[in-house]
Amino acid sequence: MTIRNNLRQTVAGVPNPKYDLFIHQQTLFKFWSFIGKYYQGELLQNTDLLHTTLREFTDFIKPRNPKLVEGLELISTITNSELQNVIFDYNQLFIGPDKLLAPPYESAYCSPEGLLMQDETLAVRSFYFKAGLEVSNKGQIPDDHLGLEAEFLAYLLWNQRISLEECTVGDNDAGTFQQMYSQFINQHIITWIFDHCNDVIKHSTTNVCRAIALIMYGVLDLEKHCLV
Amino acid sequence: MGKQLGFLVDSERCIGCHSCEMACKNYYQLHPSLRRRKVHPIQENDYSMPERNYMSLACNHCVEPECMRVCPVGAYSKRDDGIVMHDPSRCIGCKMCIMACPYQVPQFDPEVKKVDKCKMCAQLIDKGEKPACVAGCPMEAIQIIDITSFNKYGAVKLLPGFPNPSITKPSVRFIKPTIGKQIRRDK
Amino acid sequence: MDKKISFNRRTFLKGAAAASAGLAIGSSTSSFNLTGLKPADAAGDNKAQVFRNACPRNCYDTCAILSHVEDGVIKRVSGDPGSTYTRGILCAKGFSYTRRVYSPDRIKYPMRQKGRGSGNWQRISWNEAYTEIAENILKIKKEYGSTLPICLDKYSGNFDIMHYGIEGMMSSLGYTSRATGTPCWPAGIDAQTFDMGTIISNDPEDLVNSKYLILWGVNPAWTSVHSMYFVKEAQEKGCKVVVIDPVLTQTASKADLYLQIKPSTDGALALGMARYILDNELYDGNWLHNNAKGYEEFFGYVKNNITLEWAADKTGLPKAVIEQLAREYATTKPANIWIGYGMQRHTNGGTNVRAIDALAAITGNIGKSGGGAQYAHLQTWGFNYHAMMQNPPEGTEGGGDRAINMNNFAAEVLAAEDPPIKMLWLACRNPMAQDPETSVMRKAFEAMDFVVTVDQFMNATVEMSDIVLPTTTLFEAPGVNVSYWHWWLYLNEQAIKPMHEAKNDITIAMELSAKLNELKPGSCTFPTSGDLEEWVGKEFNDGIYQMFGINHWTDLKKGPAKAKNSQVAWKGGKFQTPSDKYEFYSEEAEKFGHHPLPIYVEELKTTDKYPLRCISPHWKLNIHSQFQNLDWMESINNEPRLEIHPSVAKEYGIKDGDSVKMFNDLGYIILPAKITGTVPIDTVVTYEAWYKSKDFNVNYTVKAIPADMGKKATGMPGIAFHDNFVNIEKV
Amino acid sequence: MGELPLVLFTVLSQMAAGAFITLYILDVKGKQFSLETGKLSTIVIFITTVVSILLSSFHLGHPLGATKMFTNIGSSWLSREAVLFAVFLILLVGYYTQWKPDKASTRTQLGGVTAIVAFLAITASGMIYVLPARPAWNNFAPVLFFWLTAALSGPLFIGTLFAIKGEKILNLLLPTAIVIGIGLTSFLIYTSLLVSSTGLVQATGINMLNSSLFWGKLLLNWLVPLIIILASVLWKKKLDTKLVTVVFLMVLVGEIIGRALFYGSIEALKIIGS
Repeated sequence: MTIRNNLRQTVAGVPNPKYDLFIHQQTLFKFWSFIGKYYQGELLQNTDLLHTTLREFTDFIKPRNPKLVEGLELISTITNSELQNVIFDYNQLFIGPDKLLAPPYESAYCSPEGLLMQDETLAVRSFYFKAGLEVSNKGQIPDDHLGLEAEFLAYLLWNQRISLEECTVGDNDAGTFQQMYSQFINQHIITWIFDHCNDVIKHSTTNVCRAIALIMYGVLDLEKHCLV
Repeated sequence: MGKQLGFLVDSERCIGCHSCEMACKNYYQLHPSLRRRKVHPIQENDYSMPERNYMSLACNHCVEPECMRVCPVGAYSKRDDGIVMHDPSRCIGCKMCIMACPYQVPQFDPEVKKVDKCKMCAQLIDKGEKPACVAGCPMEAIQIIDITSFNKYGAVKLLPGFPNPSITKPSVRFIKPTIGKQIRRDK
Repeated sequence: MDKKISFNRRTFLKGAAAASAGLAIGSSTSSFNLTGLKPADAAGDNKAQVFRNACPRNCYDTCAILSHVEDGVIKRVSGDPGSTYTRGILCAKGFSYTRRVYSPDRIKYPMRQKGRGSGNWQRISWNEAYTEIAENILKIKKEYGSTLPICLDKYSGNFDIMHYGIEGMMSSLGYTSRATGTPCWPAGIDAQTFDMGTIISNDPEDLVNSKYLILWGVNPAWTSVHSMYFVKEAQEKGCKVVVIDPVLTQTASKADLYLQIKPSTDGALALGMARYILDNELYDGNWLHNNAKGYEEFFGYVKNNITLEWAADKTGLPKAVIEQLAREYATTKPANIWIGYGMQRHTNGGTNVRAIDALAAITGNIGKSGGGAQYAHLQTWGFNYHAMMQNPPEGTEGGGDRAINMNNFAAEVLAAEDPPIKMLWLACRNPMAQDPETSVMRKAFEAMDFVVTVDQFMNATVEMSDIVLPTTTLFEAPGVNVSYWHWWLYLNEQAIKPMHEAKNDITIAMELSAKLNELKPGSCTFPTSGDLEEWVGKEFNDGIYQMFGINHWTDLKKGPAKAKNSQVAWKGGKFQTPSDKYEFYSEEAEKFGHHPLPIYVEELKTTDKYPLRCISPHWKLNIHSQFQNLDWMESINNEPRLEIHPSVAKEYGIKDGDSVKMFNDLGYIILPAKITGTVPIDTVVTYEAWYKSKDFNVNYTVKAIPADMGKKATGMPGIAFHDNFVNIEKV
Repeated sequence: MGELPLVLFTVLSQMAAGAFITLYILDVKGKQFSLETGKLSTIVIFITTVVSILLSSFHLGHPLGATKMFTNIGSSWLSREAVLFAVFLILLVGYYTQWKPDKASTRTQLGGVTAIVAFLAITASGMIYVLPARPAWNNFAPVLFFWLTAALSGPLFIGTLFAIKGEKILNLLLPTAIVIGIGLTSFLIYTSLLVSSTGLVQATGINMLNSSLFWGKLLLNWLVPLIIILASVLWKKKLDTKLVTVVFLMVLVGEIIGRALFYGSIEALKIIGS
């Protein structure tokens, strides 16, 4: 596919600022799509795919903070046996049937009672609604499940990209999606994601889940500073 | 002195079932560590015979609330009906009230880093309804009374284990548990 | 802003590589592929609704609940004022329901465990689960030519009528093995069945009409708080309340008179009282003449075999006290006895209940408002059991289901032969925590080829399963409930969608049936589809409509209904015994190997090796293994204690809070001591309960000794839970 | 140790207030020291107070709301304390500007007012803990002990400062000895009164005696400094820079230990159930 003019790396020999933004949101898009699929359990069926996707991370994520360094290094150490056991690790952390070691729900961390389907969940629900979306089985899967929140972010970035390709940065569409994206990160993701990642890092028994948690921590630590 | 609402706790009717406490938690969906009402067992040796007796206590909405006196930010206030209110928007979590209350009523909410306490469901009282704990007691052992006009025979100001009421003049009255006849094999 | 972003964003981006990576994800012309999310249809409905629910727990009170729902989420629950029994009030357990529905600990998805007890759990789809289960069923059928190797253990975790669909599912497979009987109360049921033909109790709201009330081995203050209200009301109206119990229970603390009887000697007290009533001619000759059979023989037995001195010696109660009790009981009218389930959990529990019934009969208290001998009733349970009644598949051979004694379950599962038991299906049940002889139970589970458990929380039983299926709470599926104590009928509406992937038992049955028929057509007769609410409707019949004075089951959506004019048991004096009379002398009893008369059967006594009796009654913050695991309960109490009498404690050098080991031949538990004068000198007390993440289980020490009765009415004798003899030591 | 912010706040703020009063008295008594040193002392006192207040804010759930604390001076001693320390800081700024040759008289006037405010601030701090719910505190003791902290650590603080600045060595032997004497006796009397009492008061006393902090305070706060002072008197030595610094630091640590004991051993009223 051809990159449209306004997304060329340089325009008339001059570095194009929009290009950076474009590339960057591609990186994030890839990241959030991955997290979404991972937390919705899709990638676990095919551990090879999981492994290759993880390895790709090292191609496009720069180890710019300790967590990222550690995470990216871990990826290279992942063994086959770990890939075989990742499912059990993953289940103990996010699925059950026992008490979850790292519940993937915002309200489990943010609601005073650590319960599901609390105010946080409904806040997320109305946020989705603003973007014209809702949870496929609403009322059954808590809206603030990380798999869904990540999918939502990926969705926003996707649409931002389209508007980026079609017109100039700062144009309203891209702007709104960008705004929604940062709002959602600020109002929801960073309110709990670091605690969550720490739980994973603490309890996970494979480098797979730990690495992903470390990278998520690292990426968001940087996002936190980027976003206004 | 005008109106002063308070709790009448009937320890003869109370069976220590904790429904009052749970009704409160259910109504406000409270953090597990916050117990606006607590059912306190009375020590066995406080009465002639070992028995299972309780006093169910929440905020005593004292006539002279220490919490209100010591609070540096004026988060506490007393309504005309004597209910001691606490305004979280003013509270800065200095824990002064926790230090000053003789009944451990104010609790520090680890989530919001402020103090939390029973407000006698003032919003329900204003609607003429019963507080959650009163409505939730299967034995009807808790009532709201106006202690200025209340004088029931047998009602007392304290039970064994309850701190000296002279300090804050708590607006709580108790019905003493009666100790029935026991035919025991250890006597 | 853009500039700032693009600048900052340089921070963790590898330009060139990223470019390729960024572009590697396909053309923007292809649209974003939503999975967990979808385009929102209408505006999210956030209107507040109130639904009617019915607590389905195994409890006297069976409360009418209102659930307050907003945005499809339960915000809180409250009591339904429509019921004059629960009076719009719940209990500590009922008020905690939101913690259960929205607990992050809930089992959310069907899961398979690689290695029973290994903790290696794998999430699977419902389809995978059904396939694996169906294949196992079919394999067993093929191998043994029958489905008898499949055993169902389901009981009281949920008494909603719809949940009998679980039995229905089993019936629709063919003939299977069934955990039969009931652990809690069979001895008493048989006793009253021999005496009166069945169990019927007065409306508990009628307690207020009593002038004299004996609470015999029952602790409503903990197990029936709503009845306790009526007890207190009666007391305030001048009724004398007497509690007879080895333990000074919460109820005893509220009584006018408490008698600390020696455990398991209740019959001796009753017969002693009968002797006094007889000697002083305080009995109701007319009533006996018109309504009773064999009272002469009974009187003869009492005259020749019973003395007050003997009764005093047996029960540990002074003669004078027994005389006074007998006089007061016989001369105050109406006088009421509430016979608890606790006192019949002994090897002589049944005959003891018969002896107490006899007291009520000779004083002519039976059939009277404010009188009677209350145990329980099943009069309001006349549903169609449509979900339960399923036919075996065409050409199923064999003589019907095989009964496995629920009260000796583990041993009988292991002993079962041709065919042996290979597969367990557990629902509404947690035998690894609640059944006696835990160690044997573990062996039984280990001996299985395949174990399926349907539950809401991880517990000892789920740990020992191959597949666990998440099931709904009362708020997540429709149903209908009645009580074995009060006379109300409650509809249970679905208030919210099932959380996560939880499914109702009937849905599970339907979908499993579909899978079975897909793999082997005709292998399961259970309907493969149907609307759950319609299924609720199918449980009703004219009998129910008449009894409750409703025209259609949907009337219950407006509020609960109470049975008409059935508030006083045996009013007409017509009993359901062979002789239509009250039978002091029961040939039926004889048929089942008991003495025809309510004679005294010797109680089990402590031994030198195990000098203490351990009584393990219900705890106020749980029902068996439910509720105590919720955080709100934990904040009140999260520590089981062993209650020890001060002088016993001194003898063993145990101080309050000391860690104590309670043991016998079966096993041991270690827990902190609570020194209290509420327990007798020859008995220790700890409450049966399942504490999440605590290795406490009193059943490690409880042997499955059968109680004397239960076979006739429930198919199996009960368990003598309270004939558990132990020793203790400080650790 | 949950109360650490309070421990440090109370000790440091009282030391600062005590130091100011000392500085003021020296100034009024016309003791010879340079304007520079006066200036510096004022700054140090100011900084110490500010630091102590910052430390105290760690005790708050919402430190940013601290300014609200001025709003209930009608009944709350904590509120009064906050106001008084705020005023103290403001006055200090003013006082600082008065260290000029021609400002001696205004300085003494302003200093007088400031000294009174400082004294009241310490008193308010003490009054906070006079609580019926804490019987062992519900008397004159908190105020007395807070005064003594100021009276002991304040002068030593200034003394050390002066010594370091190379001013003429102040003779702190007698005043220090006297304050230690009062402190030691009153503390021992207080403790024995508690122990010989009943209930929660007695329990508090027993907690104190069972705490190692009790002996730590006794030694560092009083006994060792006293010995050093007596020794210096015997050998007719003045408290030179080294010695005064040592004594000062010792006393400071002793005060901190003592305050930890104060918070750590108190028994509060509560509902007694089994």
